[in-house]
Amino acid sequence: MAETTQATKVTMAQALNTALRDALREDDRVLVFGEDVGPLGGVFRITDGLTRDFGEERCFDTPLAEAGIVGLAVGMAMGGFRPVVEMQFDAFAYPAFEQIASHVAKLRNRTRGRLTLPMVIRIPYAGGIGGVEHHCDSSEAYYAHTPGLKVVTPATAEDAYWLLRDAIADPDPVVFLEPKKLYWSREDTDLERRGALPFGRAAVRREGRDATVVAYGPSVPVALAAAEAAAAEGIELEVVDLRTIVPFDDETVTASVRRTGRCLVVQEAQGFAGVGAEIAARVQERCFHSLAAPVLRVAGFDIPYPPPKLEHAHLPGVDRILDAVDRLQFGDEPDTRHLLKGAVA
Amino acid sequence: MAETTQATKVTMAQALNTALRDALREDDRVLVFGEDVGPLGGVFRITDGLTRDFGEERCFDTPLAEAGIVGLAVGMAMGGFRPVVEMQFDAFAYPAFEQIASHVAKLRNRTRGRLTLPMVIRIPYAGGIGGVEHHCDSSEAYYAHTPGLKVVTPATAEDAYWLLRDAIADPDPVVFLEPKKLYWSREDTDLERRGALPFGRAAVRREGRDATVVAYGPSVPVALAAAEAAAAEGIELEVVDLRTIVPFDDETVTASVRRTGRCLVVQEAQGFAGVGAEIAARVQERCFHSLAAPVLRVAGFDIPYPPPKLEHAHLPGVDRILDAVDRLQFGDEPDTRHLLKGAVA
Amino acid sequence: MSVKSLRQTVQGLLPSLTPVRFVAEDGTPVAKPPAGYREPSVQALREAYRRMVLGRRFDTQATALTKQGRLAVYPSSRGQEACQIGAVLALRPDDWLFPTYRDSVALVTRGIDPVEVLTLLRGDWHCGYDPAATRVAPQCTPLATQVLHATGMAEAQRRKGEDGVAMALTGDGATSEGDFHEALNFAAVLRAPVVFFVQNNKYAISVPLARQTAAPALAYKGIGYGVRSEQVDGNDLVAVLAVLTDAVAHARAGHGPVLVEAHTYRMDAHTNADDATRYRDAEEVERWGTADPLSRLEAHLRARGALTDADAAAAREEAEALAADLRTRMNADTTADPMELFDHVYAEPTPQLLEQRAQLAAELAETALTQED
Amino acid sequence: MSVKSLRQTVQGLLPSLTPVRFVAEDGTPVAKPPAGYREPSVQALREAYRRMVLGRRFDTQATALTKQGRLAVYPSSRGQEACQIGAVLALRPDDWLFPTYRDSVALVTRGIDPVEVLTLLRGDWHCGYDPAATRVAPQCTPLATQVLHATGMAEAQRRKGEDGVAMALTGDGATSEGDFHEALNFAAVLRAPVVFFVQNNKYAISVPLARQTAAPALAYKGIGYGVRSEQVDGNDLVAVLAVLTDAVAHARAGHGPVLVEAHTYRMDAHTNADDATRYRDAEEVERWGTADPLSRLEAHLRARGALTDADAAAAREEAEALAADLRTRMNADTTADPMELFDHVYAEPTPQLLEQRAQLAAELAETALTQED
Ligand SMILES: Cc1ncc(C[n+]2csc(CCOP(=O)(O)OP(=O)(O)O)c2C)c(N)n1
Ligand SMILES: Cc1ncc(C[n+]2csc(CCOP(=O)(O)OP(=O)(O)O)c2C)c(N)n1
Ligand SMILES: [Mg+2]
Ligand SMILES: [Mg+2]
Repeated sequence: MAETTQATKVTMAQALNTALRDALREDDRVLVFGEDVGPLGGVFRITDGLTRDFGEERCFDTPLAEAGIVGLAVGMAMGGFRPVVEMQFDAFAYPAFEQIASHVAKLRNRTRGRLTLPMVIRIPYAGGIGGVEHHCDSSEAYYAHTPGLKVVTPATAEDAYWLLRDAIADPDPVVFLEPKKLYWSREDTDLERRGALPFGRAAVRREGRDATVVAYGPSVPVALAAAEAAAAEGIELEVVDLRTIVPFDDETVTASVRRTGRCLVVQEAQGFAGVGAEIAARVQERCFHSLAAPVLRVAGFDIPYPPPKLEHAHLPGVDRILDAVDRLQFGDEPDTRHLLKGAVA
Repeated sequence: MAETTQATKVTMAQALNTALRDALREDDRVLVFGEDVGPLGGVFRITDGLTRDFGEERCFDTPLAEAGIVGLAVGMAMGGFRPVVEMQFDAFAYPAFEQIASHVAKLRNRTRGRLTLPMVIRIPYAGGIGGVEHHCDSSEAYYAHTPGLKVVTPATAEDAYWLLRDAIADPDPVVFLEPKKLYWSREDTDLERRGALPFGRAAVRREGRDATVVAYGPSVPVALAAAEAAAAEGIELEVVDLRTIVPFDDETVTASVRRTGRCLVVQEAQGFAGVGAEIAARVQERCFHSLAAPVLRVAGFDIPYPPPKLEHAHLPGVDRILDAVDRLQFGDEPDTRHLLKGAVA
Repeated sequence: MSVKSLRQTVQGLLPSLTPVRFVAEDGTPVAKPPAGYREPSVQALREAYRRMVLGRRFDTQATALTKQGRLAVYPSSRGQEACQIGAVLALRPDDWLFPTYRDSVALVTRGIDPVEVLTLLRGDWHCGYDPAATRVAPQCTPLATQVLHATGMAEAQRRKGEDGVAMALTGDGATSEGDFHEALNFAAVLRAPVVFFVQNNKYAISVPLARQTAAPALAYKGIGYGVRSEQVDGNDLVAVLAVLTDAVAHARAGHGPVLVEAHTYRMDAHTNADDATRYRDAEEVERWGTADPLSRLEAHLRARGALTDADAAAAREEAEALAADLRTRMNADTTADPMELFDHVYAEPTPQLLEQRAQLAAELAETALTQED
Repeated sequence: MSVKSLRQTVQGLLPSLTPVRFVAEDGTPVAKPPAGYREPSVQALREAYRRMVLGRRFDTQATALTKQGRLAVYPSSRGQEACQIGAVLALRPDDWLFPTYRDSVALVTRGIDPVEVLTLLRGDWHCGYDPAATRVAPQCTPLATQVLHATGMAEAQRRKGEDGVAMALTGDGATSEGDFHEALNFAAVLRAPVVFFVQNNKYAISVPLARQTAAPALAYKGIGYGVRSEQVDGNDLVAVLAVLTDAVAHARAGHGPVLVEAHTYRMDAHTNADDATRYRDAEEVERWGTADPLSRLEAHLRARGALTDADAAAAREEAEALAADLRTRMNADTTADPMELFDHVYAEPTPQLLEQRAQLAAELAETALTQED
């Protein structure tokens, strides 16, 4: 059980650390390994103190090779352990892509369930912290598009704790994406009492009648801030936090959009063929006759992640969301942006 | 110039081989390398005879390592060459994912255009040939979601020739996806006369007034066959072949859907967060007020690619497309499939 | 460390300069038996012979099944039987084996039902046997990736306090992949009980060894990780068994991983679909034919009086029975159930998969209806 | 090949048993100068000294700039100057250098404007200098990936008939990545003129060498690829320059790649943001302080009468001027143009990027309007 008692201010980083501790304590099969997760406690200190408190046998540093880390975890999971591995940053998980796509995602299916991989791949991801190139990629779509993986990204400390506990307990491999910029955000929560929804369910973070904003991970606080601002102008946005991208909670999303009749999707990642595209596609498939306007997407641009001084221009912020709200045709006027080809280019 | 004169039957494999030959002949900087592309001519014989006719210096076998092949190509492109590398099968490009996502896609941007990477990564992809696991992945979404790459997939021999020539001549890196199952399809074409559209433009392969079917690569012939079948029942489908996924030809797609008022997207890949999601999302964004029904997707299931005896059940065929056509609400009845939750599950 | 002990460390990690060999190509024992290795018992060699006869027959039968359209494709290991059988006989049943697509004969030797071994190539499912029960991982296609899994499994055994060993099989070409490197390094640092067994059959599909590596031998890769290494004549069952038995014992005793390179030759094309004449000449193949591992062991045992005509005939007979049984069972048509596609993706299908499952069920029902008409 | 020539081949590929060293820690020449290497000229050593003084000053200034918030982060190479300067001085201007994030001092030594070197860490753009003009690739972050690029560039030079060489810099940790392995193998098979220079500074962030490798030394990795290898005292500029000059000449002459491991030490934390006390103790750092490469070279040159107080003062003065100039220019505020985000993704922006560009332009115009209000 969690160490904290009663509602206290915890950061997402602390919540994750506590989740790892509780999992290590409750289940001998759980192991934590990766680059610098031992004495250093990880570059983000998520594994702080684990080696000290649980010993080298339970939390240890590996050589510097991501395919190696994931491939080792596959073998250890086949051998009965429940590895929780850390990729140091989003773009540094790419060397492990073959192991993830060709094995982690497929071993259960390949063997008709005779070999399973209860393992978690933790990846600090996305931007907003002024990191240099390769340290800020939003890589969720690569994993979400790969059948056999579950893909999770928390937006609150409480969810970080429970989703990580659920992920570790899951019989299947989970890619656990931690929004770096939220590591140090604090909230009041009592980690000993489960307030979080079950794995696979989306959370309605704010209710609103006028339009549904679907977001996940790092975009949830931005969506909530936009909702706040819109409310000041009399538009009530409902904010849905997906929590798990795979499995996807169609029920919650669809119910909300059918009620509001309008939908916006927010993601930090470059838009093209991202998770936001999937959400927009499925919402219009399922709610077409409830929609008063197209489902709009608010996303990063289709560019490599920018240098620190320019990330503010790239990342979807409150203003970009409000611009999109303006195009949700509350005045019943169709959006003509895309008709005015010349003007746009 | 191409070797064939006048319209003759050529296979896509021959067209690709001819394109490589013509490029090697016309530009000394072009090099072909990869696994088994030399004396063997590649496992699909796309590079057949190139080492014999152009010498080891122009077409050669490398050691067996895909990150190595792509990384070597990056260095050689920086050094003034125009490498055309082959990944033997779709899933065997994954070891090169870091090189592709972190360097191939980004080097021009990183250096403000001072270093550029005019290189082509050829990947035989997708299924339909009874291949075992790892030999049939549809991996286009991984690349299409990565800014800085161009992503191409031909559906005809003529396009295979010209798109490959264009890709090799392109100043930027191109991921060139070759639908394996079409390698041996024959068509009448004169490769010496450019009939193909420019790079970046989609082709309307069949005109029709009732609905637009957007497809690419391996799905184009399936879409055309479905259109044929639908026509027999009085429904005229317009079939758009994207040819290049990135850049995306919004103009052609949008114009078609605005005319027909209905749209279906077909892809072989697992549907979730695939390219089809992007197409559906952007079509409804741009054509919402022209649409009489939601944009529907016809795709592979969200499962690992099946064993040979089951691939027919997975791949979108004519029947699955016609089922979707039936749900395009020509009778003005909204699709209630997703409302009947219990019945579905 | 003193220069002298450094020198000893280095020497202890390097392989012998020439491949370890017990028996010459004509079956006679080599003049000077290799130091440091125990010759396997006659009993063990007789059993190995029997397994090689069976393995060879299985292999030719599988190739024949491709011609009859019963298998989509088959990668033969003809010529590599000393490696295939030696590897399995060096292991205990509770050790783990991590094979590639080419190691079907090893799997049959391990006792897996030949039909289950061929499920993958027959196209029924990705893996036909139970890896947990047999302690044989699925035959791996993405090259060198399984070497890491073997390392992880070995490490898992070590951590559980069990003395099981894992053996990873690879080809020469696969040693070029990054995963091979990472696996050797991880294993060495963790001192995981894993044996890396490289069957250097001189080709990676069409690419000859000289284009794969410039090393004096692949076994020289070991020292760069601090991994003990050896090279062996891969067509000499006696040597392969001796060296692998030693390697497994080393790993089992907790002394860390071992790398063994076997010099052998792929007698057939890469698979039945490959055309080897495009990249190698008949003389080369012929030359290697004289190094055949099976006839070598047979000659050796006969010379030692350890194998009679009756023994050989019995083995052949057993092999024919195996082939006949395989033919019969492979000639039976199988059907695969499309609905199974959704069963093993996750422990519990996602809501999305349930919808797709229902969609496929409807499609199939419709097709069935149409066909009834 | 005969056993004797095999043995010679093997010996020719292995590094010397102990690191090559010319000058002891106190600046005195070692008793027995290492065989096979030419000692650099006094002229070259004086120049190297000057560059080390400049490099050290640049490095401490950059660290100071992080405290003033002028740099987001800086990975110091303090203690590694013999490697940083030795590497660059071993190259010709038309050779290519492939550095990492830690090799800023090498770049400054190569003649790149220090401000342009720091563009990345200042957050203005990903690479501030012109790699084509300077023949220095962008400082690489994804570990070991650039080793392949260096190999490709070397191969490109070879194929163009030019005699340029490429040098790839990496750390000890990066040698564990698959790309390192693939690069050495490709280079060896192609005989590409590339020098792999590993600065083994004993840590990969917090992970000590013993958890990175079990090899007797990283230089032992070379033989597994057939790559000539050497290890050198990385804090002895004389040795580093001698060994790298030899390696570059070997590569340039068409004899293939060379792997050189330098034993050195990272005196500072991984970056200013790192807390090294979590994983190493002060004594260790102190011990390495006595091996300082700069004071060692200074003592050596002074003992040889090749460096006067005036020389040292002149170097220090030049260094202070460099630092002052750097401070001034780095203290000037820069702004980056958001519209540039769309300029370099492709040679020609896609229609999609043109739309997004217009969207951003509109957003910025709106913001500007709001701010005017
Ligand atoms: C990562 C990866 N790349 C490419 C392939 C395609 N491929 C299958 S077998 C093979 C050659 C392997 O050669 P080797 O390792 O020597 O084994 P052998 O087939 O000779 O037993 C290749 C290139 C693959 N399976 N996996
Ligand atoms: C592929 C990849 N994985 C992880 C990282 C994160 N990272 C940056 S530096 C570093 C340590 C590198 O150690 P080493 O190679 O010894 O070089 P040093 O920093 O000591 O110079 C790590 C793990 C990275 N940059 N790239
Ligand atoms: Mg081979
Ligand atoms: Mg280091």
